[in-house]
Amino acid sequence: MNLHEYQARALLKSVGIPVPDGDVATTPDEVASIAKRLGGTVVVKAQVHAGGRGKAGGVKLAKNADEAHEHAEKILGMQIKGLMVEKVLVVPAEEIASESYIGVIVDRASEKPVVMVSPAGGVDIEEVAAQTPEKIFKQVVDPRYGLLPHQAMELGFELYGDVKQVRQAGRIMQLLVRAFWNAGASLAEINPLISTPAGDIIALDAKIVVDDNELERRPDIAQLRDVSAEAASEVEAREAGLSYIQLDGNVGCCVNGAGLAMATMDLVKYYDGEPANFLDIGGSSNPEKVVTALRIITSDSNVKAILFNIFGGITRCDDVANGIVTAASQIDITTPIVIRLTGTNEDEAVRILRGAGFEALTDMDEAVQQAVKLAREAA
Amino acid sequence: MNLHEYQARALLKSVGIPVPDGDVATTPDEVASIAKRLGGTVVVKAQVHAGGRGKAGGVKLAKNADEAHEHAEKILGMQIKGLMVEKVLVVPAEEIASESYIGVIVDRASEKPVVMVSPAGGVDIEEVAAQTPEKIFKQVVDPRYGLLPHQAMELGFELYGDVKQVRQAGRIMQLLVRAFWNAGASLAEINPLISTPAGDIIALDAKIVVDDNELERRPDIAQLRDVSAEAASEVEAREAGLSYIQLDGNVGCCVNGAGLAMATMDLVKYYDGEPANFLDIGGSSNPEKVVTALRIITSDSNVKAILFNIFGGITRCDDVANGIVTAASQIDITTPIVIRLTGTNEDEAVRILRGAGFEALTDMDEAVQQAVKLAREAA
Amino acid sequence: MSIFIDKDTKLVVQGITGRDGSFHTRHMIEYGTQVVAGVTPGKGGQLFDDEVPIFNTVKDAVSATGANTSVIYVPARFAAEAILEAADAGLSLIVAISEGIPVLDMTRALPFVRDAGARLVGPNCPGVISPGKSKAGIIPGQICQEGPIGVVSRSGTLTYEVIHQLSKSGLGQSSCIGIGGDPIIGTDFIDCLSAFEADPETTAIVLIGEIGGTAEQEAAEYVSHSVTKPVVGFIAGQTAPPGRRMGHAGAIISGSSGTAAEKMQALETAGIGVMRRPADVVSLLREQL
Amino acid sequence: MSIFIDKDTKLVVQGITGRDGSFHTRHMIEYGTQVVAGVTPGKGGQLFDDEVPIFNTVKDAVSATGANTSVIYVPARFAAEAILEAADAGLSLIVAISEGIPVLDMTRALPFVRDAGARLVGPNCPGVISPGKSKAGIIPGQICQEGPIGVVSRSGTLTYEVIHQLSKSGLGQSSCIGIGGDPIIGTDFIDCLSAFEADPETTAIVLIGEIGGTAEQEAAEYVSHSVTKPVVGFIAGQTAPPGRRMGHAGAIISGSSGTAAEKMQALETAGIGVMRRPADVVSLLREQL
Repeated sequence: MNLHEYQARALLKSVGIPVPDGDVATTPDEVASIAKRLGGTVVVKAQVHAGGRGKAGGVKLAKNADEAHEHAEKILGMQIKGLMVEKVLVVPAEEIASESYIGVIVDRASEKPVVMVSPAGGVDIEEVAAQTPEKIFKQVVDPRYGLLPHQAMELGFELYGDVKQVRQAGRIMQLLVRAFWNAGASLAEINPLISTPAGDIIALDAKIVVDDNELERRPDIAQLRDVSAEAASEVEAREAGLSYIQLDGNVGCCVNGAGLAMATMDLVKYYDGEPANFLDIGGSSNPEKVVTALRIITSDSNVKAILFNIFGGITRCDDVANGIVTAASQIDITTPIVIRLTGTNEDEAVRILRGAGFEALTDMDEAVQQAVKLAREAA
Repeated sequence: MNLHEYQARALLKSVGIPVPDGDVATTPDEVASIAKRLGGTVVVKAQVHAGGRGKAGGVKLAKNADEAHEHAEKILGMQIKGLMVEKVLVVPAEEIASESYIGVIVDRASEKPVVMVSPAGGVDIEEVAAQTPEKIFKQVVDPRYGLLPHQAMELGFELYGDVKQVRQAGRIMQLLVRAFWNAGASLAEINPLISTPAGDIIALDAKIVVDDNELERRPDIAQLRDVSAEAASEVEAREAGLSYIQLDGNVGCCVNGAGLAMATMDLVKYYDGEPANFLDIGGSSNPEKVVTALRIITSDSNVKAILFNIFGGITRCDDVANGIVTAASQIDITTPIVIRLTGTNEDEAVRILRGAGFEALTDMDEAVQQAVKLAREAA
Repeated sequence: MSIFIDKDTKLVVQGITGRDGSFHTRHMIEYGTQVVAGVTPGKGGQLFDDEVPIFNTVKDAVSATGANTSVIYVPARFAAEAILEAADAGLSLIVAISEGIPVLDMTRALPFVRDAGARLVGPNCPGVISPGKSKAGIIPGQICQEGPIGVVSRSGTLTYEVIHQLSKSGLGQSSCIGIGGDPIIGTDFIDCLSAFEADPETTAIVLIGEIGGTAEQEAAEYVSHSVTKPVVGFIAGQTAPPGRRMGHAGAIISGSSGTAAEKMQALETAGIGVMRRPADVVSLLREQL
Repeated sequence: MSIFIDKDTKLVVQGITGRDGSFHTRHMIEYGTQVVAGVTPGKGGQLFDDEVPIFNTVKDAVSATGANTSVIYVPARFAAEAILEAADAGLSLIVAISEGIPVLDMTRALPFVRDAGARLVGPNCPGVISPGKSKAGIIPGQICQEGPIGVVSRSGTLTYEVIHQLSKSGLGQSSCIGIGGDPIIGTDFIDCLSAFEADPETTAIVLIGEIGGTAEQEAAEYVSHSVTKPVVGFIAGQTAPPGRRMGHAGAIISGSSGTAAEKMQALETAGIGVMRRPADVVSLLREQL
């Protein structure tokens, strides 16, 4: 789950990382009143889950409250990479002496969190890593010890020459690791971390991505979710315990298991079709889930054929068959459905489906080919 | 540093361990008012750093406030093992279904904290360990993980049969480890940990010993020190940075280094003398410390001879010599002084001492023998 | 022969009385697995299905039954602790089926497991099956068949699909290992490749990967210099969009890294036969054998 | 020969610009020790006494100078972290002089040091000297003399007293190790006994213990089956009262355990010559040599 900048900076602030004053707003009037309180030049920043906000016109300097109001009128409601801006963050414009990058990510190779820093801050860190990898410095964090003071200092000396700034930056890195841990994050970064002409070190922009598996035990973080930033169908799917991602194709897929779901999409493509979605109904055999899945798939008007691909293991084929039959009785499904089922209780499933007028296949390739053909015909 | 029971139970309570209601008091009237508030039968418990309070008459049951007042009159001001009772803890008398022991100590062998539990609670655990070691169960705590839930459960099953009580006890063990860590303790124990007829698990008595090295960074714990429970001379020594322990003999010892100080005491005994104290002036060469040391030693009226044993390393012999000369000019010292110095700046030290009329020896055995002889003659 | 588990595997089931635990325990027993103990705190002394003794702690189970392997079905929020308990009790193999364990829990649990000298398979995996011998996990026994093919996979049902294709064509399996779909797992492709390479019964290996991370690239590199047996591979997620988690916590393309294309390229470079679709497994293997 | 340090020891001093650090660095250099680097964050690039380069971090010091040993003089509240930094930088020997480190800090630091494969001597110790070769710590060089006696001790000035007695009588030392007076230390008697036993230059060993704990009893047990060279021993604290910390954090009789009497008994049982007073060291050694 991605957090907005204003949410991430609140988490950083809560552990003691210095961030600029400022506040979030949803109307131009609120923006003007925050700008007035702050005084001087401010920055109005669109709060959306997308990179390149600046280039898209979502980040503007304003010399006074009136200018801030004007900018807010334009930014609030604009679309950035298909996402509507509903909130802006208003902060004082800081004078910048230098820009660095600090971040914490979960690293698969070391099986631990890794702190990454670079004196080349303020730009996309992936580009820095690709172009000038020698400007990136890393420290694996043993979660049993946290980021140790000397490790933070070692990284700090890669960013600053002055030992006071090294200590400040090192302290901020330790706090960032704490914020990362508190949030159950898979990524926490400050970019840029700036030094001011007066020598202070401040977090100017922040990004935090939370591990979805953490949300159950962290209600305070879970409630930060901004459902308005997500497709409605994906929200509905998540709430029903389904894993669903909408794509651009016309073959709706309903599969048990994430790997098989991806392989099914790939096979649609292999047979020159276009998958309309990723959808994993998971391991359980709840017919209700199948009903919800069908409702979500059929609400996508691009979908011209629906493909079920079920390999029964824990999932019982007869449960899925019952779900399909129930859904068909509840929803007016005009799209053709191709069903492939094999494994646990396969025979019973075929009986149920045939009873309701559905055909059932057992071969995956055959089913995919048929669904692609039906979608092409309907298009 | 030992904490009083009422202080230890406050620390346990602060981490969430269930302790009986109750409060500490310094006068019989306060005791009566606490007893009144609690209602029913209460226990009045002397707060002193000594075991065997019960046998000494320092723990009494009272059926009502009046009886509590009576008991308090007797207990407050009484002496237990040479220590004056200045405070009492008043708690409700609990009904006890079973008594266990749980404790955390730093274990030298595993180099880690160890949790020890026993279903044989309410009695001296050292005796249990000596008589029925099979009734003691241990778990080494990796400080990088803390006491893990399953480890606490394993210990809990050694104490209780009911899984709810096992979970309660396990939770209390984990909290006790937390309290141990919060206090910077070398020992934290609950004895007895009781179960009530209703099935609840409660900490009825608590003991915490804090590592003196932790006090600098834990002012909240350091301020719990009860100087009234210590000899005044030991308090003065500690505040001057000296390590001093008063004994019963007549040869006052002033030594640099703890090992050498013990060896000096042992040598006094070897030559049939009796050391009056352990005193380590430490590694620094501050003459002021020597003055304070001499003041403390001479204030012990048992001391009939004073023995300096200085092996100069970091400690400079001339600094010690200057300290002795300064002290002699400030304090009226009638006790004979034997001085042994060797090592760093020994020659200069001998010159300073001779100039002030002191003799200086270089051999430890010779010096000890002389001091023992002088003490015997003066006695 | 087989890898990780065989006829001598003595299994303890953590969470044996739970919904998933009891269901799969019955299947494992039915398959012929030696399930010697179950663990549910507070139910120590009872019997599961009148035959498997239940203990309060894994430690008790191990000392009473000599169990050497654990399989974990407890809910995600207790699963990391269950792994620690199994490692602490001295088990040499721990198979964690539970899905949804926070990755930070695993960063803390794994060093403990490694210090204890145990092997963890998973979490978020279907487990291990050595057809005809033993099963620790949830891979359906009826789709498997004894034989010479080693299967290792990051996936669940996709693996069943591949096993199904193999068995249908008479290509039985020595062992099938689901290593799990999370970013941080106890046993990786290389561990399994190395074990299959050393297993005399295994004559060829099927590797099933997916988008996210670089495990398949490292496996390919390893195969190129350390595996003499034929290997064929599949990568799921060729049509997956970047930046979206495809069900599995570990299946996500970050920026330009972790794509199916780069992984398939790496497999090819290492001389691994690349399946374009699951059904290709049989023809590709037949070519190489 | 000698143990732990010798002519090839390349020393980095942590806290070189502090009061104690600078004082003892001069003495170590004067003694002929190769002090190749010092560390004080923020003073990187400067020189100590116009000769020893100062670095911001131990890591920098190691990579620039090839230091293999560290000696730590930083204040107690920073000392455990200094130990971790030294271990993290890959030093093989770390000598921690600092006194007053909380014991719980050490319970956390020691597993880190051991995982890094480093040896820690101390803390709260006078360090190590190999007379005529090198010195890492604060043992006065002028009281030592090259020779065949290995000395290991929990104490500071008491050790000097014993060394002084030895040197006065012409019994030089191969190495003298102060293992420290804290309850939890990195290197114990047994580590040193085993190293002295393996050191061809050492012909006899002096062991100086004190009240508290059971390290001397374990050492005695070890000597009885694994040390062939003559050992003589001393225990300080025969007159110490129970329950009181005698200066050293580790020197405390708890209940009836850790007394001098039981330790002296253990030494005797193991065939170790027990000194009644420090001056006995010479005659006892002469008897055994």
